[in-house]
Amino acid sequence: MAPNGKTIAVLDEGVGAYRAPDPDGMRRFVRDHKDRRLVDKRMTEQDAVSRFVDDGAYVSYDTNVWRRGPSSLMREVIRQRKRDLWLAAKFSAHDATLLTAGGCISKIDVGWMEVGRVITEAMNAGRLKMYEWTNGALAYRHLAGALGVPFLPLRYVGGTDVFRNSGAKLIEDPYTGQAVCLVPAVNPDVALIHVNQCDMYGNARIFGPGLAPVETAMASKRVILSTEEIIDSEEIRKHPGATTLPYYLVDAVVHAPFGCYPGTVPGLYRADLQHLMEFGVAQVQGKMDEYLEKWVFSVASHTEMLEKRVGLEKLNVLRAEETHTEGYYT
Amino acid sequence: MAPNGKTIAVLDEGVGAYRAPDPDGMRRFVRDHKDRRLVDKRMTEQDAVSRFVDDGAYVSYDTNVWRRGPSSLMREVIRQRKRDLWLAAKFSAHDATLLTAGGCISKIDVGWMEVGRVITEAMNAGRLKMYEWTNGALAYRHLAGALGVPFLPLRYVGGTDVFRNSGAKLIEDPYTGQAVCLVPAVNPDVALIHVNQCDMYGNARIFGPGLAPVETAMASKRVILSTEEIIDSEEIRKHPGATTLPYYLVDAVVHAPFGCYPGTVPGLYRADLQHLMEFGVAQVQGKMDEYLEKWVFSVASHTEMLEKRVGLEKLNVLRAEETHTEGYYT
Amino acid sequence: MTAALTFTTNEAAIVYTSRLMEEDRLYFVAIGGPPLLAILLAKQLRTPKIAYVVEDGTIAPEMPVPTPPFMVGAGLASSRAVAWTDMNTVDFHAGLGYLDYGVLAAVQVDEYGNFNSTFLGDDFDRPARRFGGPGGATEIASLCWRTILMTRLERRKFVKKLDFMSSPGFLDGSLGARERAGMPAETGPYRVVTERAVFGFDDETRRMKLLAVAPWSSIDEVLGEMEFAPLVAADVAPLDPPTEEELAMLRANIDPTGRTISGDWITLEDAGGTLRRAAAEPATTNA
Amino acid sequence: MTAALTFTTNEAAIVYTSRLMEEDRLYFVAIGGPPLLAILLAKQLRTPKIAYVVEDGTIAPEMPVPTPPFMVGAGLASSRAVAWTDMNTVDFHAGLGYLDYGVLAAVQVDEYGNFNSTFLGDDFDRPARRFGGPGGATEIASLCWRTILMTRLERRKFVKKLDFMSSPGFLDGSLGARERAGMPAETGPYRVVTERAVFGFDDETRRMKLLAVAPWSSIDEVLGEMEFAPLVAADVAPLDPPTEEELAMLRANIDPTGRTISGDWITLEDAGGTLRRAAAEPATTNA
Repeated sequence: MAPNGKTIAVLDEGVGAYRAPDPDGMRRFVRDHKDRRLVDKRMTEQDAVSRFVDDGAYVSYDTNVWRRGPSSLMREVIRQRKRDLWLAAKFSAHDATLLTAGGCISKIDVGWMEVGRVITEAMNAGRLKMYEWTNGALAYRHLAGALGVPFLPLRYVGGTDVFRNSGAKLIEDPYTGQAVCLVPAVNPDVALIHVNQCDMYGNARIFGPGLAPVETAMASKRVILSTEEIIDSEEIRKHPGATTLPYYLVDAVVHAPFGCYPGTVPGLYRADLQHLMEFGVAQVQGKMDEYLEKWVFSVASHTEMLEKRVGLEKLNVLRAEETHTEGYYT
Repeated sequence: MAPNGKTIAVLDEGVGAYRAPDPDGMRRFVRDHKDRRLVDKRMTEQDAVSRFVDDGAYVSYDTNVWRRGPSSLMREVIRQRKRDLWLAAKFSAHDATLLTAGGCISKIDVGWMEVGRVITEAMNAGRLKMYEWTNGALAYRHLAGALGVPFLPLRYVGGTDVFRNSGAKLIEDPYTGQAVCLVPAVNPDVALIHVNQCDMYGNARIFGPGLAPVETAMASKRVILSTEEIIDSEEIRKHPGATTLPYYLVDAVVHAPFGCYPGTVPGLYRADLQHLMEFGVAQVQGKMDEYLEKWVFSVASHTEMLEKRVGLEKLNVLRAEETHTEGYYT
Repeated sequence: MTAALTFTTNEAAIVYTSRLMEEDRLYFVAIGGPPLLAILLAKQLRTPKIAYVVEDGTIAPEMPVPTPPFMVGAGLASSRAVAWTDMNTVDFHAGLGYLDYGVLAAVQVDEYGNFNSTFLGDDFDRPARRFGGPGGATEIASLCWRTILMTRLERRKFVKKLDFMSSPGFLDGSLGARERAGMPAETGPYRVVTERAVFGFDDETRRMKLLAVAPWSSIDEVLGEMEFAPLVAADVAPLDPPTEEELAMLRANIDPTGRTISGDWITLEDAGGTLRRAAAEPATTNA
Repeated sequence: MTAALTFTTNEAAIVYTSRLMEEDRLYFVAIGGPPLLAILLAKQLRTPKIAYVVEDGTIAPEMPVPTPPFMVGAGLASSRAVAWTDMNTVDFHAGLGYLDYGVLAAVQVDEYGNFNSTFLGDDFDRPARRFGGPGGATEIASLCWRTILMTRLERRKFVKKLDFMSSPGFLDGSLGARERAGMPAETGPYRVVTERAVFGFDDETRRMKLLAVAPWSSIDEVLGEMEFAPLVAADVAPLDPPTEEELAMLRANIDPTGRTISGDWITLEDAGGTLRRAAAEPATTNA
């Protein structure tokens, strides 16, 4: 306590569960497990997921299965039957539904997600616990994790049921005397991020608006990149301003063309709407097991899925019909 | 006070003066004075400085007179004999010395600055008050201002004389129980930022590593851009990923080729080391008045200074000898 | 009697919302959905110079019309922006006061404009119906100067008590309630738009107030569709039905894939100069 | 007797510091100055695979040799980086524990490795001599795992009490003092390098400890140049003088514009197999 014995009033506190922030724990992990050397990090999706995604892990990803998301890595997580994951669903799509149908997740920090009967049924069966945040608050908690601080002040969520069911606090700001919220940092155990280009060391480029790829990579203990394209490291060094993520944040580089399929990587290929409809119908009809069998379990890899389930002809159409490349690749 | 009456202990507080954070005041200023329309903001340096730099203003800038800094705008501030400015010197060069010699500033939040007899004498004469921060802490206080929050937690400055003479506080983090510092946000009255390219609306591009141009522009009430080049707005919209600052943050666009002179804009022109030596000699010999008369007061504008004091031949040499453009313009 | 006009409840809300747009203002929307469509419609018909910022970090894009299918997954939706940033950055711009209006869709709303995007039921952990979650609505409704909500006028949607308050309106309606909860000053809900009525909020009590009603409906019908009793303006204005021009633009250019063809069909008949509603039919809803 | 070697005090400190570099580690330096030169020298001679991050946001650049003049204002200094970010971003990387070593220059240092870059005198507001300020030193010395300080061995520099503590060492030396002041755990000063002696810190007391002394100097001479009495290692190692190779590389490629030719000249003579220092002369200092 200060000589003057000053204190800051805690006006209110949420009662939700959350991963307790531990900036020094994050630092020790980085010191002991993250490689500062330029080493070749290319590996298969099988190796990356088995090495860096543990049961019970807190998993974050960027963006989502609709747009520039790590769909192939998510399917590998399902294929390896990972369990009890805690998912950060900051503007996710039906990613959360897939992982729930695969039995992989038991908790979700939700900003927004596409919801159907799979998630509703899992919640009612007690298999899935939801923690309500918002897209922005989750992106911001990742920023706090990326800054290496235990919390950040936030000027929203206060007064809502989101606050009440969260790990947020409402305090009296010692500078203005006004009420301000604090939200706890999150340092995911692993981040799955799909990028446009990277080199073998993990120096990565992302084109187009992001959600929070930089904060997510910085905040996470392990970072698995799937990439549409692996480029020469010389190219990275010729244009340092084009780099989104530096190599030392990254643990694995998985070469995954069409890695967001059935979603889009703007400028490269459009989304496969027929596939999205097939998924929607499967959920409505309660046939997610069949859907997963067809698209995940019956194929050994992303490449095999593309070859045997999508087919080169469809892939060519998806590329050909993504005619708008301005700002991304031109 | 919370039902549970919880509080957060304030373990220690600095005693330094600082601009009190006022996020709502910043918001009201933005609501009432910042234009959301796409309007032509091109104007002369004279108009920009006279309209947006008031005596007594808190002024921030990026980067500095050595590299990609707003040297021409600073000279105009001196030419217009602005007074009692409070300067944020986050990794500045001899910018602070110039403004002190010009009698423009009475306070400096210092991270680092080149120091000679001008500043030492001004301090000893009681004309200049120094507030000690660090480069990072100042950049971080600008980030706090850019986030629209009153403070941010920081894991350094605690325990030092920087802390003791600052507006920082040391509190017991309610999440980890560990000590953590808080530093107050700063929202400068005006930011002077030199950019590589922008359009008439203020959509701007900066090439190369920055200090904190984005945080500085977002945190500041007024933003004056000087730019090496004014480009077509269509070019901005063709490559949205290349934009550093969106138009609505910006109040003035001043076309200023060689705007950083005598410093460098990497990829365009090298620094004029002879000029830097001339400045150094002038300070050592106590001839800053002559220096300012020659380079600032005896010329009406940046353009006139370039023509009459530098000369086209020297300018051509500076451009020609900046042979390294990789990553900037190639 | 001749059928004058046919549209869906969703189309009506989009049209009415588009008419609220104020030229030269900056809008904040989530990725896709009726709010974005309302802004795009307004840019085409009335206020070409409004700009909008999207939750994903896209700043002031110029989406081509006809708009691309599957907007949330279309690179074209971000095209011709002045900047591509990220979610935190645009939230900070909102926090700094740059974003004038937020436009949002709500599942449930109460008399103080608080709303629910999370679930229906009495047990959060075992929802009768689970929705996508707050998404960006909470930050948008907290940080923009004014918030416009879009929903349908139904008793289960205009409720005395929300099943879950995902996002804030005026909270308990007391003076300074938002500031006491940590939100920026002088912000809050501005309008609530439905297919047959538009509401504002009373300056004194911050309670919802009925401002306008469609001619084919009535104040009584509107109040009958609400669990709570809103204030009623002294001069409730008539809400002109969507025009042929508005519907044509919406269907041909703003939503060519027909995602707004949901809710119920409303057919208006010309009954000797006054518009009267024909029997309602459920709409063919697309995925 | 023949002159064996001549170098400046500044060159000696750069050479000794370069020998401390650990291969494959990530270093954090301010923009320009002796610490950066020490790293560049090490990359050329011993540890080619160390990488460094610069305070201005430049990550792992590959500066060409001979290095460009006026490094702080040269685009080449940032060339062939893997990323160009900004000051906050690289500070965050340090805060996350990615940056192993910080290398810094200090004006004044005390027995716990706290240091001063701000001013000399007894009145902050009326400094006898004012320096540039903490710059990035405080964050680097707080957030990197280990800090290496460079300075000259003089009584006015190794003081009992700093005129101003710009940046933290072990503060008052008590166990956990840095953590109690809000700094990350398990961090702190590692080495202090001067032209004639290298110091470390005692694990128990966190007091400065003399580890190595130049053969042309002595423990007594070193202690005589310090206001406080450091601990002295049981086995004080000899500090091999700069080699011809090190000086040649430094002068020809790392600092071709001679910015390190400052401080005093030291000339060593070969006195029958042992190196002995000749009379010192002040160096020609360049701007």
